Parts: sequence; structure tokens; C-alpha cells
Amino acid sequence: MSKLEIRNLTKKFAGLVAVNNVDLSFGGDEIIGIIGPNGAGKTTLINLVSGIFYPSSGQILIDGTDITTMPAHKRTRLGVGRTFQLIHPLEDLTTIENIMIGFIFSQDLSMKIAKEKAEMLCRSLDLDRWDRSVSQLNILEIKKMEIAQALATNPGVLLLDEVMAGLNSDELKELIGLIKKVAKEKKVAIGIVEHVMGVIKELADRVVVLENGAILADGSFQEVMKNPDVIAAYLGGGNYA
Amino acid sequence: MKISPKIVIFLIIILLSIAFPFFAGPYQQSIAKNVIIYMILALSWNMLLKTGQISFGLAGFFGIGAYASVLLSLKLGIPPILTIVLGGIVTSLVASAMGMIILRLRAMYFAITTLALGEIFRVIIHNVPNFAGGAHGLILPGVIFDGNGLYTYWLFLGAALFSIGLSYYFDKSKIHLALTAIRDNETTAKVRGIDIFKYLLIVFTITAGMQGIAGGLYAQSFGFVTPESSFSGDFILLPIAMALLGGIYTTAGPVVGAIVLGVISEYLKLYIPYGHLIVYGLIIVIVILFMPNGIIGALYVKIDGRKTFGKVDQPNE
Amino acid sequence: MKKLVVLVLMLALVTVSTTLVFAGGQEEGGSDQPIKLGGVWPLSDITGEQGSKAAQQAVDEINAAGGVLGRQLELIILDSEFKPEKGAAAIERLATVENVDVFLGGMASSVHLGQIPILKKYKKLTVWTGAASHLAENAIGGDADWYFHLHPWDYQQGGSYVDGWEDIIGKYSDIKVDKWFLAYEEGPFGSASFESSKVLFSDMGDFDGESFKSAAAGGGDYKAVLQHAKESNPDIFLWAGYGADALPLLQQSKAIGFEPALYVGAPPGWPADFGSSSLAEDVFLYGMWAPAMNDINPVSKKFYDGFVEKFNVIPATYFAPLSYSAVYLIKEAIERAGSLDTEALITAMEQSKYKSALGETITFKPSKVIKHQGIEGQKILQWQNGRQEIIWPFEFSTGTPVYPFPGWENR
Amino acid sequence: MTKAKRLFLSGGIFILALIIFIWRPTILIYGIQRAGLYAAVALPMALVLGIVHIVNLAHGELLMVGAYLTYFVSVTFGLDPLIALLPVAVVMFLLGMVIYKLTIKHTLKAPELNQLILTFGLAMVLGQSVNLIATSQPRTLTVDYVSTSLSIGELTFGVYDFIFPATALIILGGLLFFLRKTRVGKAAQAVGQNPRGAEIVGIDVDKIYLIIFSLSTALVSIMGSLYLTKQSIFPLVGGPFTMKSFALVAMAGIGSLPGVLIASLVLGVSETFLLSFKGYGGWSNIVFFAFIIGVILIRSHKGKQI
Repeated sequence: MSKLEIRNLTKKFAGLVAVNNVDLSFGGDEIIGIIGPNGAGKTTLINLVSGIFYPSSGQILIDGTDITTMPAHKRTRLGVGRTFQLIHPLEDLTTIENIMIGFIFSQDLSMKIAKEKAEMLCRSLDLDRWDRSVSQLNILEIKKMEIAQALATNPGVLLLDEVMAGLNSDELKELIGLIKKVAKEKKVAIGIVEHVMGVIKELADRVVVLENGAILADGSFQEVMKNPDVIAAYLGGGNYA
Repeated sequence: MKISPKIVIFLIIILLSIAFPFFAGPYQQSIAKNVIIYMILALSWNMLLKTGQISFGLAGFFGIGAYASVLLSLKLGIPPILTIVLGGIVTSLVASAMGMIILRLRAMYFAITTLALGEIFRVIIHNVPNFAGGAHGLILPGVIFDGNGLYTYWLFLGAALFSIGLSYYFDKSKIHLALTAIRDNETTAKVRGIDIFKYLLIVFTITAGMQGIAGGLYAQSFGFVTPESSFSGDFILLPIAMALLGGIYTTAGPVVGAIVLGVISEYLKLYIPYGHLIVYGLIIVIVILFMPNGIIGALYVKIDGRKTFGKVDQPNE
Repeated sequence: MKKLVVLVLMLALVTVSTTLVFAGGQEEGGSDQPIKLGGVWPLSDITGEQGSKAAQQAVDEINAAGGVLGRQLELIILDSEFKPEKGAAAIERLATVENVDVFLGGMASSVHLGQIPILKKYKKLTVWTGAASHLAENAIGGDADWYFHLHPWDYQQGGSYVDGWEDIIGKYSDIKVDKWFLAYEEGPFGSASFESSKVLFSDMGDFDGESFKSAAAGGGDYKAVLQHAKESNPDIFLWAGYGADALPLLQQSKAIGFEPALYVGAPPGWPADFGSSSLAEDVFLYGMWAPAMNDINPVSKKFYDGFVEKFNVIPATYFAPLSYSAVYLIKEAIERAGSLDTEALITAMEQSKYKSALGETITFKPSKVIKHQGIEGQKILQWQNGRQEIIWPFEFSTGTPVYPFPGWENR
Repeated sequence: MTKAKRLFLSGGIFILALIIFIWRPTILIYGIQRAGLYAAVALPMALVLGIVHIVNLAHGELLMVGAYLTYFVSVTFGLDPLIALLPVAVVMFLLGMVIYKLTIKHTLKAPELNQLILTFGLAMVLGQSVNLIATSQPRTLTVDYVSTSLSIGELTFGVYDFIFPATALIILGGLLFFLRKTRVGKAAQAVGQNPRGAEIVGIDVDKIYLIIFSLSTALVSIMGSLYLTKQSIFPLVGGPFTMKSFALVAMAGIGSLPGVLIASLVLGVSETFLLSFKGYGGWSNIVFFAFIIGVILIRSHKGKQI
């Protein structure tokens, strides 16, 4: 059971404030939805937590350990996992190898054990064609592979960045089910960034709304959706529901 | 352990190459030795290439290894074989110190920096006549094994097998996964727990050591070093061409490439004494045009039906 | 699995075919077989190209005149590509696959350093025309009686210049040389010249010098070194570089107004048409041979005419007459020895007294380290009316020195 | 960089230049001449690298071929090399087209290393072919005006070499005009930034590559002709220029043409600065490479990983 704490986090890019004084913590097997209009700072927030960027100010802690200035691979070992909005598979490796990476490098398992574990993980995610090269997978399989890749690092906190993008409604349903299963079985806290409100409604125990890098609202889906600020922000930024 | 045909054939080849001097003359052996020098360079360069990093520092490390080996022999009287190994270690140390600074560079910036460092080593050696012989270089009182061709060949073969083994280990171990991940996408690699800098440093250090050992072998078997010949640009692009023509990212590629190009160049000059290098250049051009994935890559396509065979990141824009 | 098998099989194929391709004939030379000479030169360089061609010319001449001991000569030419390992492999091939009786050729000390261990292995009669570095001499060592070196060593060249200038000053009293400046290319060739000259010329007045990056190595900007030379105002300005440096040095000297009384160049070869430039007039040079030798030496004339007729170009480097001489030295030694036995050949070679195209009568004497050194010095020449005239040694002179070097404006 | 910082920096450089000029004027004069040669040779490579995205290892050999053609045209027709360079540049443009169509075009989809080794092979073929035809003996044209000099007080220096910085400026100006003002140039810039995007908006990418590569070949051949007026040529004369240009382009940052000029100036002046101290010339080679490494490292430190 892990806990992620974000304190007063700010990130500026050449004068532009992408994340503005954000305070947020969640953990356990909680699933929180992070929503907001385009450019609200959702992906930047994930990038800050996973160590792609370093914040301008503020603090990030996982299970009480300060990871604010830690390199990405060390955060992974401490239990921060994530997927990418634009998928980043390792094209020169097979699917199973893509997944083994996490077991080997963040949990220090041997190649043999990593392979067994990866196969088990694939089975549990209904990802059968694990011996193929990534280029032969379909979109749903790639999404599953991304999630498996992240799960292989044994995360306490898993951040999913628009993992549903590009899926049709059947595929969407399957993946939602999968994520629910994962959260329950693996006891992972999940932060999910999503545009499709249906997904958030289905999955999230709690919803955080970002606008211009700052938190606009934080609460249950129903609460947040009634918040006049949120309605204003969404009406201003287009209809996402 | 079950004996697969692969292992049997591999053993036969090793035995054949050990027995090579008994059915081939000194000339063939010397060609084999030259091929091995370039093979080690091509293999080691290819090992670093798996991370996506293109090094032009081969000649620099080759020269450091050669000079270290000769200087250790001359100044401290250490036996030649030991100086070759020590030369490799010295080269590794130099490389790891350099790597701390330059391994965050990428693509052609990394390439040009390694090239520049190699040149700097050459200029330094050139300008310290009292220590390293300056522009003239240094000669050894004798060559390794007193010029015994058989032992020298086996020493070279040992170095070649060691390099092939190391490269094979890189292909099969978790290092392969780390390096390929770094090449394909650094962001994914680090988020999945790979310490990119650590692996780059490890590979850079090891491959530089191999290049240093090649330099030591060269210096000890010919008995001299000079700045011009030990840091020669021939040790940069020819091994790269060999690796590429054989097929990059594999162990077999550089090995096959070094043998094919090394043998072709000897063959050509027997028939075209004046101007054979034109044909040599043409062969390089034609192979690149018609076998863009190299010889081994072309074979894979034939056998696997695989279309693509790895790719290198596009230059930074 | 399948692909690995194919791979491995292919590797095996390559290995086997390599062996087959290079398995040469091992037949012993019978009395009707030609006598084989093996030569190694860098064939892509003018020195090696013309050196090998001149050697072939000598072989053809000898064969046309009936050969040696009733047998024909055969010259096998291999390219060293300026690479030590290739030069060494070439010697191995000549020794084992071609079964030659004599080695000759040569250019570039670093290539030779790589060949020396192999030459020592076979101990066949070796007549070498290049490699001036004293390191090569040390590597050969004092007990290699089979090794005959024609080209003067670096320190011998330096010594001959001292002798030459002393002779010239003694004979032509208006020539004054008290202050020297040597500009030298930073590679081994130039550095060797500087180091040996500094010691040798110390008795002859002030000696100063500085290095430059030769155009042959990507340089070609001499303004800094010329500026320093101009500031030191020497009586004699020497430069040791390559042919590509020759004209740009003169042009840049003119541009900065540097006019020493003696302007001496010491490249191994000169650019084509150098003599036709007005700037070249009255430049001194060091060398071993020039076409002017034809006026006073019939062997030189024979070589020159034969070369021009056979190859349709003018010999542009002294490595051509040097290699030509090497073949004749070998031919005469074989005749004297009456056999191809190495011991007999060495003894016969030691008795050589060959009137060469270079002017000298070549004999072999010990040098600092080795037993058999042929030519011991270079010559001092001067560009006059577009032609290299030999000034010193006076026994070969074809002209008298023009002094002082005329100013740039009077050209 | 802020405006004040920039002002401060350029002021500092100006004062430094002034001090050097008063102390040893030749450093600045020769430095600028040297820099001009570097820049003029490196600019065509920067163009190809910025737009076609290939490292052309035959760059120096193309300069060499241009120089040899100029030599033979000048000798055969008795032309001044500065006139002969025009027909030669046209011929070299066509040669560039042939090389592009026959070889480079077919490796553009392959990894960049393939282009590197392809052009390495091309360099070998070009260099060795010229060697076979013309031998390795250096060749020189004697042109009187190249040693024209100017005396100001005690100081005498060659003025002809200012042709290099002048040419560099003309090439840079011409290229910037071409890229910013002409239709083809603008298209080329678009292709350089995003070939796929350019293709989508209907630009014939292949044709742009062809034009840029041939243009660069013609430009480098002009530099070969100019080089011939000053220096002797031989088959290996171009080799060092390839690496030097590559290093300069890396220093300038890929895609920046004016950067090449600045990098050349910095290098040229610092090399002549070191050369002006007698006896340290041998170390001036280090300056070149140390500068490259320094600049690249500083830039990587300031920006992201490069």
C-alpha cells in the first residue's frame, strides 16, 4: 500500500506556468481521475511525478521518501509507474521483452524469472501474442502491453496517461474492466488522466480537476461535476462529456 | 545439457580456426590477424551502437591501448601479454573518465566529440617527445613471442574469441534489453527502471577496453607505435563499414563484415595493383545500396521474412 | 535456430574459401623458372607508383638483354597502401606464396617498422630504397647482414647538408650563412629534420626553427611561421615539408614580404610544373637526383629515356632512379654470386660498386647501427630557369649557385 | 539570452578584438582569413545536413574534384581559375545530381549510418579515381595576384586571402536569401524541418533534396577552385576539410548557417592567436578540438541533451 504526496508543486517552462502550486495526495487502492481541458497541466504533472522533468519548486514524496530530485529510474524502483499518452513501445524488442524490462531493471529479477513473471502477467491481461514484435500488435494489445510494462515495475502508484485514446467502445469496455481488476488484485493506487468522462465516471473513486496548472476542484465525480467553476471551465474549453 | 547442432557447428568452427595455422601459411595467418584487429574494432563499435550511440573514438582508444602497452613494456619491463591486458584496462579507465563528461551527448554530437578526443590524444602524444617518442614514435626491442607466428596467431584468435564471446553475452543477457531499450526510447527505458547513464558508461568503458586491447595487440605484434599509424583514421571508418556491411546489432554481422571486406581488399590488390581501392570503394557503395541491412540482415530477411532489421535514431533536429 | 545454422555455415564457407583463395603455388624455382624479386611500395603514392614502375623498367631491360645467369627476372609488385599491417602481410605473401628470392621496395618509415619483424623472420636478401627514420635503423639492428639500405638515414641527410653548405660557403665567398631558420612540418619527417639539424648546425651559427601544419595534413597556412622567420631575419631559410607546401610557402612569403638571401626547400617531391612558376626561380632544394643528371651521367640518361618511353611521363621523384638502381644492384650481385644462395648473395652484394643513375657509385658501408648502408647523403640543388640544377656535391654539379635569392619585385 | 546580456557580451568581444588588433594586428587579419576558408567550406555541408539530413563524408572529395576540374580546364584553355570556376561549378552541379540520383536517394530511408558509409565509399571512389588519373603528385597553378600584399607602416600582409571571408559572406548571404525569400528555398526549409509534413502539403521532397545536394556540390566545388588558386592540390587534399566542416557544423548547431560563420571566426582567430606564439604551433591542433568539445558540452549543459 503506497501513498503519493505532492506538495506545492510548481513547474515553469520559460515563463509559462504549466503546473501551479498543486497539492495532491492519494494512495492505497484508490483510483483517482485527473481531468481538465487541454493544456491544463495533466501530463506535465505525471511527467513531474515520474521524473521526466524536475519541478521548479515544491515536493514529491512516495511513502514518505522525498523523490523530488531523484532520477526517473530510482523513482520506478520506489514504486512510481506510468504509461504514456503517445505510446512509446520499444520497437526492436518483442512484446514479452518489453514487459520483462520492468521486472529485470526495477525488481532485479533474473532473465528467466522475469520471463516467467511476464508471461503470467500477459495471461492475466489476456495478452496472448507476447512472442510477436510490437509492430505486429493491434492498438488494444499495445495499450495492454503498456500497462503490463508499467505493472512489471511493481508500482505502488500507477499513473495512466490517456490510456483509452484511440479505442472503440468494445475495446474501451475491456480495458476499463482490466484496470478495475488490476487495482483490486495488485492493490495499486491509480491516477488516471482521461478525456472520456464515461471512463472517469466508471473508474474513479475521486476526481481532481486541473485548470491552467492549478487544482480547480477535488472530490467525487458527482460533486465535481456540479461544481460551477468546473462547468465554466469546460464550457469555456469545449465539450468533453 | 543437450547438444544442439548450433553448438556443434560453433565448436567445429572454433576448432578449425585454432587449427588454421596447420593448413594455412604465414601469409594467410597474417591476413587473419589483420582481419581480427578490425573485427575486434567492428564488434566493439557495434556493441556501443546498440545503445544508439555512434562512436568515432575507435582510433583514439586503439592508439591509447597501443601506446600504453608499449610504454608499460619499455618503462616497466612488464611482459608483452600482460601489457596488452593492462593497456586495455588503462584505455577503459580513460574512457570511463571521459564517459562521465560526454555520455550525456547524443547522436552526431557524441560522434564528433569522441572523434575530437581521439585527435586530442594524438596531438598530446605528438607533443611529448621525451615520454612517448613524439612524432617518431617508439620501437620495442622485439615483437611478442619473438615473432613466433603460431603463438601470435593464437593470441589474436584468443582476443577475437573473447570479443565475440563478450558481444554474444551482450546479445543474450539483460544488457541486450537495457541497450536496446535505451536506443529505442530513452524515456521509456528510464521509466521502466533502467539507469541509462550507468549502462552507457559500462558499455563505453568495456568497448573502449576492447579497442585498447586491439591497439596493444597491434603494437606488440609489429613492435612499434607512431602517432600517425597508431591513431590512424583507418581504424575509424573501416571497422564501421565492416560492421554495417555485415549487419549491425548482431554479433555475426561485424564478424562476417570484417572477414569479407578484409579478404576482398587483399584479393583485389593482387589483380588490380594500381587503383584497387576504387573497386573497394565501389563494393562498399554497392553493398550499402543493395543490402541496406548488411549481409546478415539480408539473410534474416530471407529466413524470417522480416522486413525491418532494427533502426538507428534519426539525427537530432 | 535455422537462421543460426545458416549463419554458421556461411561463416564456415567464408573461412574455407579464404583459405583456398590464398593457397598459392608452392613450387620450387627450377633453373628454367624466372628469378623472383618481390617489391612492396605504396602504389597510390607517386613515390611508390613511379618507384615500382622504374623497378619494372629495370627488370624489363635486364630481361631484354638476356636476363641473369641465363634466367629471366620476374618482379612481383604488391601495394603496402601506406599501412604497416598491409606492408607486413605483403612481405609474408612474397616470402611464402610467391617464394621470391629477394625483397626490395619501400617508402614510409612507419610501414617499414611494421615489416621489419617479418623481414627478420625470413632473412632473405633485402634491398630497401626508403625509410629514413633512425628508429627503423635501430629496429633492424646491427646483426642483420642480409639487409641493404640505399636511402640515407635521417641523421646522414642532416650531416650531408652541413657538409654541403660548408663546401658551398668555402667555394663561393660571397655566400654568408650565420643565421638559420628551419620551418618544419610537424609530422615525423619534419621533426626528424629539425632535431638532427639543430644538433648538426649548432657549430654553424644561430639555429632556430618552428613547426607548421603541412598542406598534406590539412594545413597550408604558413603565415605564422613565416612571420616568425621574418622577425628572426635569417641568412638562410629552410623548410622541411611536402610537395604541396612548396608553392603556397613562396606565395605567402611574397605576400608578407619575407625575402631571405637563401631560400631552401626539402620536400621528398615537388609539385608538377613547379619550375614554371616565377616564384620558384633560384629556390634551393635537397634531393638525390634531378633530370639535369642526364647531362653528366649516361646511366641517368638511359634510365630517364627508358622511363619516359615506357610510361609516357617524366620521372618526378628520386625514388624512381633509386628503385631502378636497386634492381641493377641485385642483378649484378646475382651474377657475381653465381647462385641464389642467400649467403653468397650477401657476400656478392657487399662487393657492389654500381655506377648508379643518381650519380654516386653505390657501395655498402656500415652506418651508425646497420652493416650495409648505400647512399650516405643528399644533394643540394637549385631551381634555375625552371630546371633543377645540381650545385653540390661539386663532382656532380650542373650549375653554379645564384646568390642572393632575388627579391619578389624583380621577378 | 536577454538583450542586456547580449549587449554586454558583444561589447566584451569587441573590446577583446580591439585589444588583440592593437597588440598584434596579424592575429585578427590572418584569423579572419582562416575563418573565411573554414566557413566557406563548411556552409555547403551545413546546408545538406540541415535539409537533407545526411553527413556527407565525400564533402572534401567533392572540393578536391572541383579543384582538379578547374586545374585541367585552366591549363587546357588557358583560363584564369577564377573564371574557370563557373563552368566547373555547373559541371559539378550536374555531378551532384548524378551522385544523388544514383546513390544517396536510395539510402535516405535507411538509417543515417548507411548514408555515412555510403558517402565514405563515394569518397574513396572519387579520391582513388583522381589518384589513378592524375597521380598523387601535387599540382599547382601559379597565379600572380594571390601574393598581392599591402603594407601599412611596419606591417605587410597578404590581401588575396580576404577572398575567403568575402566568399563565405556571399555564400551565407546568398543561401539565406535563397532559403527565406525564394519559393524553392522556403520549401527546402520546410522539408528540412519536417519532411513528412512538407510532403503532405504537396512539396516534392525528392526534388528539393536533389536541388540542395547539387547546389551544395556546386558551392563546395567553387571553394575547390578558390583553394586551387592558393594551394597545391592532390587527391587527398579534401579529406581534412570533411572532418573540419563536420566539426564546425556540430559546433554551430545543425540547421544554423550563421552559426557556422561565428564558429569559424572563433576557431580561426583562436588558432592564429596560439600560432602567433612561437613554438606553440603544435598545440594549436588541440585548440580546434578542445573548442568543439567545449562548445558542445556547454550547449548540452544549457539546453536539453543534444
